[in-house]
Amino acid sequence: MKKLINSPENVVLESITGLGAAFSDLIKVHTNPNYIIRADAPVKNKVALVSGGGSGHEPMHGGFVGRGMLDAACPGAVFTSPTPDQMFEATKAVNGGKGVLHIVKNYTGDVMNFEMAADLARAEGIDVEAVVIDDDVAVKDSLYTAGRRGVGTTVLAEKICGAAAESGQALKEVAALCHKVNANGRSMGMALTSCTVPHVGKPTFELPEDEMEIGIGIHGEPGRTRMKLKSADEITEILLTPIIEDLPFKAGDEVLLFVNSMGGTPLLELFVVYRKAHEILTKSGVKVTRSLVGPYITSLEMAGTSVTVLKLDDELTKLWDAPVLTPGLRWGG
Amino acid sequence: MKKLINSPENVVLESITGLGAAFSDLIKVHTNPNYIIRADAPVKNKVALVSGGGSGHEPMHGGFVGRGMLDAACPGAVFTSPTPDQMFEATKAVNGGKGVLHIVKNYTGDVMNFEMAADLARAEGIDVEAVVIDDDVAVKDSLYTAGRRGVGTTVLAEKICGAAAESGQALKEVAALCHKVNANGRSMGMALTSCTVPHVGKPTFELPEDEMEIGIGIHGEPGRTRMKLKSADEITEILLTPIIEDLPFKAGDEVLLFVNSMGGTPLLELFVVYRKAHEILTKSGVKVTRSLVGPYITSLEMAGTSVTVLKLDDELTKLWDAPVLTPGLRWGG
Amino acid sequence: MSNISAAQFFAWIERYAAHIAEQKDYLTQLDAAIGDADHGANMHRGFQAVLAKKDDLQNSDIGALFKGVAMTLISTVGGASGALYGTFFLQASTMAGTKTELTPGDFASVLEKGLAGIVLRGKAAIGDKTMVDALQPAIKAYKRSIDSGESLEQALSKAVSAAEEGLKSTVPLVARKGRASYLGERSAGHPDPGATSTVLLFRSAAESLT
Amino acid sequence: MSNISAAQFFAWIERYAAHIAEQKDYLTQLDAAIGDADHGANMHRGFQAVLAKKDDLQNSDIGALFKGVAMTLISTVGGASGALYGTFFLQASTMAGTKTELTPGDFASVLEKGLAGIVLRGKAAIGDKTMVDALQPAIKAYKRSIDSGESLEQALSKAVSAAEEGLKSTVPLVARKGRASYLGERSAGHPDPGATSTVLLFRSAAESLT
Ligand SMILES: Nc1ncnc2c1ncn2[C@@H]1O[C@H](COP(=O)(O)OP(=O)(O)O)[C@@H](O)[C@H]1O
Ligand SMILES: Nc1ncnc2c1ncn2[C@@H]1O[C@H](COP(=O)(O)OP(=O)(O)O)[C@@H](O)[C@H]1O
Ligand SMILES: [Mg+2]
Ligand SMILES: [Mg+2]
Ligand SMILES: [Mg+2]
Ligand SMILES: [Mg+2]
Repeated sequence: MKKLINSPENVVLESITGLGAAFSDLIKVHTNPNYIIRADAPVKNKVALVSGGGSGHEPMHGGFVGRGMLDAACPGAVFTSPTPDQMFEATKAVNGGKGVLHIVKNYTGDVMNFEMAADLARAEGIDVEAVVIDDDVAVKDSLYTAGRRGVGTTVLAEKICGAAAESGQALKEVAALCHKVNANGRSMGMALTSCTVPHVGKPTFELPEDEMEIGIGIHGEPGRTRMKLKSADEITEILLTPIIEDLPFKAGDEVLLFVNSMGGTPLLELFVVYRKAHEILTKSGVKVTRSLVGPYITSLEMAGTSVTVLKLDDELTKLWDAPVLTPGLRWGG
Repeated sequence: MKKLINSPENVVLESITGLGAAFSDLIKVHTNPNYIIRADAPVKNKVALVSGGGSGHEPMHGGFVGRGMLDAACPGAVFTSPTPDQMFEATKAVNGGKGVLHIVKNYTGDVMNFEMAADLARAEGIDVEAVVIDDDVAVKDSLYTAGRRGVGTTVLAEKICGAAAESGQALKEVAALCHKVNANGRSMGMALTSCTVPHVGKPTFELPEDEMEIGIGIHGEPGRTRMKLKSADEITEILLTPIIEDLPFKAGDEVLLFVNSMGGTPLLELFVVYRKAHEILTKSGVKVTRSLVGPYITSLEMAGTSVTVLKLDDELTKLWDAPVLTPGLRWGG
Repeated sequence: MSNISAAQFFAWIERYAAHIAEQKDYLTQLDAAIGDADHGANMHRGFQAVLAKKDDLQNSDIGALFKGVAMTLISTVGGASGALYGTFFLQASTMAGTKTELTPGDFASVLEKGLAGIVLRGKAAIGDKTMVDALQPAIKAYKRSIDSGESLEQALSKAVSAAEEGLKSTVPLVARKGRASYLGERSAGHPDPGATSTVLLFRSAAESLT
Repeated sequence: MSNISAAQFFAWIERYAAHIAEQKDYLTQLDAAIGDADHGANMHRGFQAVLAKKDDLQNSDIGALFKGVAMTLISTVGGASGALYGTFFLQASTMAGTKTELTPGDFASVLEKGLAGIVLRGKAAIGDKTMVDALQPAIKAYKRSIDSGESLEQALSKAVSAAEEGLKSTVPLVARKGRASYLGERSAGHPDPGATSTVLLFRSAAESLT
C-alpha cells in the first residue's frame, strides 16, 4: 500500500485537522467526537444542514461545509458510517433554532446511525428531518432490499438545499426540496482500478489489466458487472443509458451534468467522458444547462468515473447558481 | 494501460472539447491550432496573459482561463510543449492592445517554442513580454544548465498576475510582478507511483512497492533521489526543508502554502500532508496566511504530492484574494 | 442449574473481543467480497474501546455492563454493525437491569430482547443474508434447550451449532439487506460477515459462561 | 563529383521518416530514462505530418522543401526537438534558397547553417549531452571529407560514424541542457535521445543522397 499517511488509525483525524488548518476562515473542526462545522455556526434562524458518512470520499462531506451548503459534516472512519454521537453533537452545535436537516446517503449503516442521532436530538427538543439520497441506478430499486445507494446526487442536494436554507426556507420546505432533488437525480459509476482501504492495506478487489467494473459503488463494493475494458465513449454510453432510461430523461429536459472522478482519474480523462456524455444528452434532445466536472465524491484513489444527471427547473437552477463558499465548492459573491 | 480515453492520438483534442462544452460560459476552445481563450476575449485595454505547456497537468493551464486569470492557454500533446503557431494564434486572439505576457514554465521545449512565438507576434507589432517560471528546488540552479523547472509557482503566478492585469496594470508592471512571484515561490514534489503517458502505454518508470521518488518533476521525469517509502510526516519534512532553506523563508514571513496532488493522490491524504507542512512552517515562525490544497498542477494519474510556498506581502495577498472565475479556480464576486 | 454471574458476562465480552481481534482480517476479507471491507476493523475498533473501559465494566451489574458495551459500540464503531450490535446490547441491558446474576432462562429473555432490537432497527428477516440468520436460530436453539431442561453447557453448545448452521445457510443466499444487497445475484456464494461475527459471539459465550 | 538533386533530398526526408517510425518506441524509451518519454512520439508525429505534405514537397526546390519540413515540424512537434529540428531545417532552407541541386560542398554549408541555428536557439555546446554532440562532429567529418576530395558516399559514411561516435560520447555525460539536466548525476549512463535521432538523420542521408 502506497499512501501519504502516517498510520491507518490516524488518517481521518490528521486529514480533518489539515482541512481545518487550511480553511480556518470557513470552517471549524471539532475532534472527539469528530465533526466539521461552519466557522459562524450556529447561524440563527436558518435551517441547519448536517451530512456525514464514511471518510474516503473527499471533498464530500467536510469540504462542503460553509456558507450556502452544509452547516456540519460528520466524517466516519474510512468507508464506515459515522457514529450517532458525532451526528448528535454536530446537530446540537449547528442548530440555529429553525431545525436541522440530516442528508443521509442510503447505506444501512448511515441510515441507522443517523436515525439514532435524530432520536437523541429530538429527545432534546431539536426539530430534525432526515432525507435519504438513493440515486444509484446500478442497484435495483426494491422495497424488499436496502434499495439504491446514495451517490453523486448527494453533492447536488447539499448545494441546492444549502442555498435554500440560506435563503430562509423552513425545515419542511428544505426537506421537501431535498426529496425533489433526489427524485430528479440519477447516477452510475465505474472503476478501472480498486481502491485500498488504509487499515486493510491491500486492494479491495482485483481487477485484471483488461477489465473494468461497471456499476461500482463509492466504497469499493463490487458493481453490477465486470467486463472487458472499452473506450471512453463506449463506457460513457454504458453509464448514461440506464440513467436516461430510469428517470426517464426526455427531449426538452434541462439538466445538470455532473461527471465525477472516483479519485484516481485525472481531469484530462474526465473531460473526455464529459464530452461524450454531453454529446449523447444533446443528441437525445436533453439540454445540458449546468455542469460539474471533477473529483467531488470519491472513493479514495480508485480510478474511474461516475456520471450524475439532475433534471433542473427554474427553482433548482437558481439555487444551484446561488453563491457557495466552502473548501470544495465556491462561486458567487 | 487503463485510462478513460478513446485513443492516445485524440485524448487532448477530445478533452479540451469537453472542457469547452462544460464551461462555455467562461471559455472558448479553438482547435487546429489548439488553444483556449476567455469567452470575452480579446478584452480591450487589458494586458493579456497567455500560458501553455504539455497536456497532462490539468486543470493547468486550460482550466485557469477566465476572468482574473489567463486570457489564453495552449495545450500541447501530453507532456510536450505546444507549438509556436498555437501560441502565436492565441496571442493574436487575446491581444487587447495593451500587450501580451507569456508565462512560460522553464523547460527547454517550452522556452524555445514560446520564444519563436514571441518573435512571430512581435513581427506583427504585438508587444510581448515573457516570464519564465523556475521554482523547483529539486533541481540545482545553475547558469550552465537548463536551470530549475517551473512547477507549482506557475499556478500562483497565473492567478496573481491575472488579477493585476484585470486591475489595469501595464505589461511591464505585470511582467515585473510575475518575476516577483517567481522570485518568492519555491516548490518540491515527490511521487509514489509513475504516470503512464497515453501514447507510450506503460509507466514511465518502475517504482517498487516500498520506494518513492523525491524531487520528481511533473512529466514523470526522474527526481533527485529514490528512497524507501516513509510516513507522510517524514515526506512532508523532506519536501519542505529544502524549500525553506532555499529562499530562505524565515520567522515572521507570511506565506501562501500550496499542497498539490500529482493527480492520483486523493484529498484525504493531501490534507494529512498539508497538516504537517502547516505545523512545520508555524513552528519555524512562518505564518501561513493563505492556502491552496488540491490537484492543480498534475502529472496525469501519478500518485504523489508537491509543496509550494510563496512569500506574500500585502500586494500579493490582495491580488491572490481578488475575484477569479475560471473552470479550475473560482472565488469572489 | 447454576446461574451466570456479572463476572462471567464480563469474561464473555473479553473473550469475544479476543475472538474478534484474532479474526478481524478474516471478517474484513468476507466483507471485501460482498461489502466494503471493514467489518473486522469495525468490530475490532469497537471491542478494543470496550476493553479500554474494563475498570468500569468489570465491577458493574449486568445491565450496566451491557449498557456500557452498547454505548461504546455505538460511539466508536459506526456502520451497520455499530448500530446493530449496539442496539443488541442496549436492549439486552434494559432486560438485565440491575441484576448481578442471571438464570439461564433469564439469559434467554435477554438475548431475545437484544434480537428484537436488531430486527426493529434493521428490519431484516431470516433469509435476508444478515447476522439475523445466525442470531435468531442460535437464540431459538438456546431457549428450546434450556426450556427442555438441558444444561447451560448443552444449551450454549446447541446455540453455537445453530449459529453455525445459520451462517452456513447465508452462503447461497442473495442478500436483501445491508451493503451486500447492492450486489444482487453476485452476493450469492459468500458467507455473510455479520453472521460470521455472530457465530463468534456464541462461541465466546460457550467458552466463558459455564 | 555528382550533385544532389531536390528529389534526392526529398528521398532523404522520406527515409528519415521511415527510420523514425521504426525507432519511435526506442527513442521514447531512451527519453523515458532521462527525459519525459516523448522524443519518439514527437519526431514521429512531426515526420508523419511532413509525409502528409508529400505532394507539395516533392516538387519543390530545395529551399522550399526544407522550409516546408521546418514549418511542419515547428507546427506539429512541440517540445525541444520541434523547435530545434525545425530551426535546423529553417536555417538550412535559407542557405539552400531556390536551388534544385546542391554540390556536396554546398550541402556542407547548408548543414553548417542548420547547426548554427540549433546552437543559437538551444545554446548547447559539445559535452552538454544533446543532439549537438552528434550533429556537430558529423557535419565536421562530412565537410573535412568533402574538402579533402573524398566522394559524397565516403563523406556521408564518415558523417554517420562521427555521429555514432558522438552519440556514444553522450552516454557517460551528465546532461547540462534540456530535460535530462534536471537529473544531474543520474543522467549519466544513458545515451541522449536527440543525439540518437540525429544519427538516424545521417544514416538516412547516407542511404538516400548517393
Ligand atoms: N438491515 C440489517 N439487519 C441486520 N443486519 C444487517 C443489516 N444490514 C447489515 N447487516 C449486517 O451488518 C454486516 C455488515 O457490517 P459492517 O461491515 O460492520 O457495516 P457496513 O455494512 O456499514 O460496512 C452484514 O454482514 C450484515 O450481517
Ligand atoms: N538546449 C538544447 N540544445 C540542443 N539540443 C537540445 C537542447 N535541449 C534538448 N535538446 C535535445 O532534445 C532532445 C529531447 O527532445 P524531446 O524529448 O522531443 O523534447 P522535450 O525534451 O521537450 O520532451 C534531447 O535528447 C536533446 O538531444
Ligand atoms: Mg462500512
Ligand atoms: Mg516533452
Ligand atoms: Mg462493511
Ligand atoms: Mg522528451
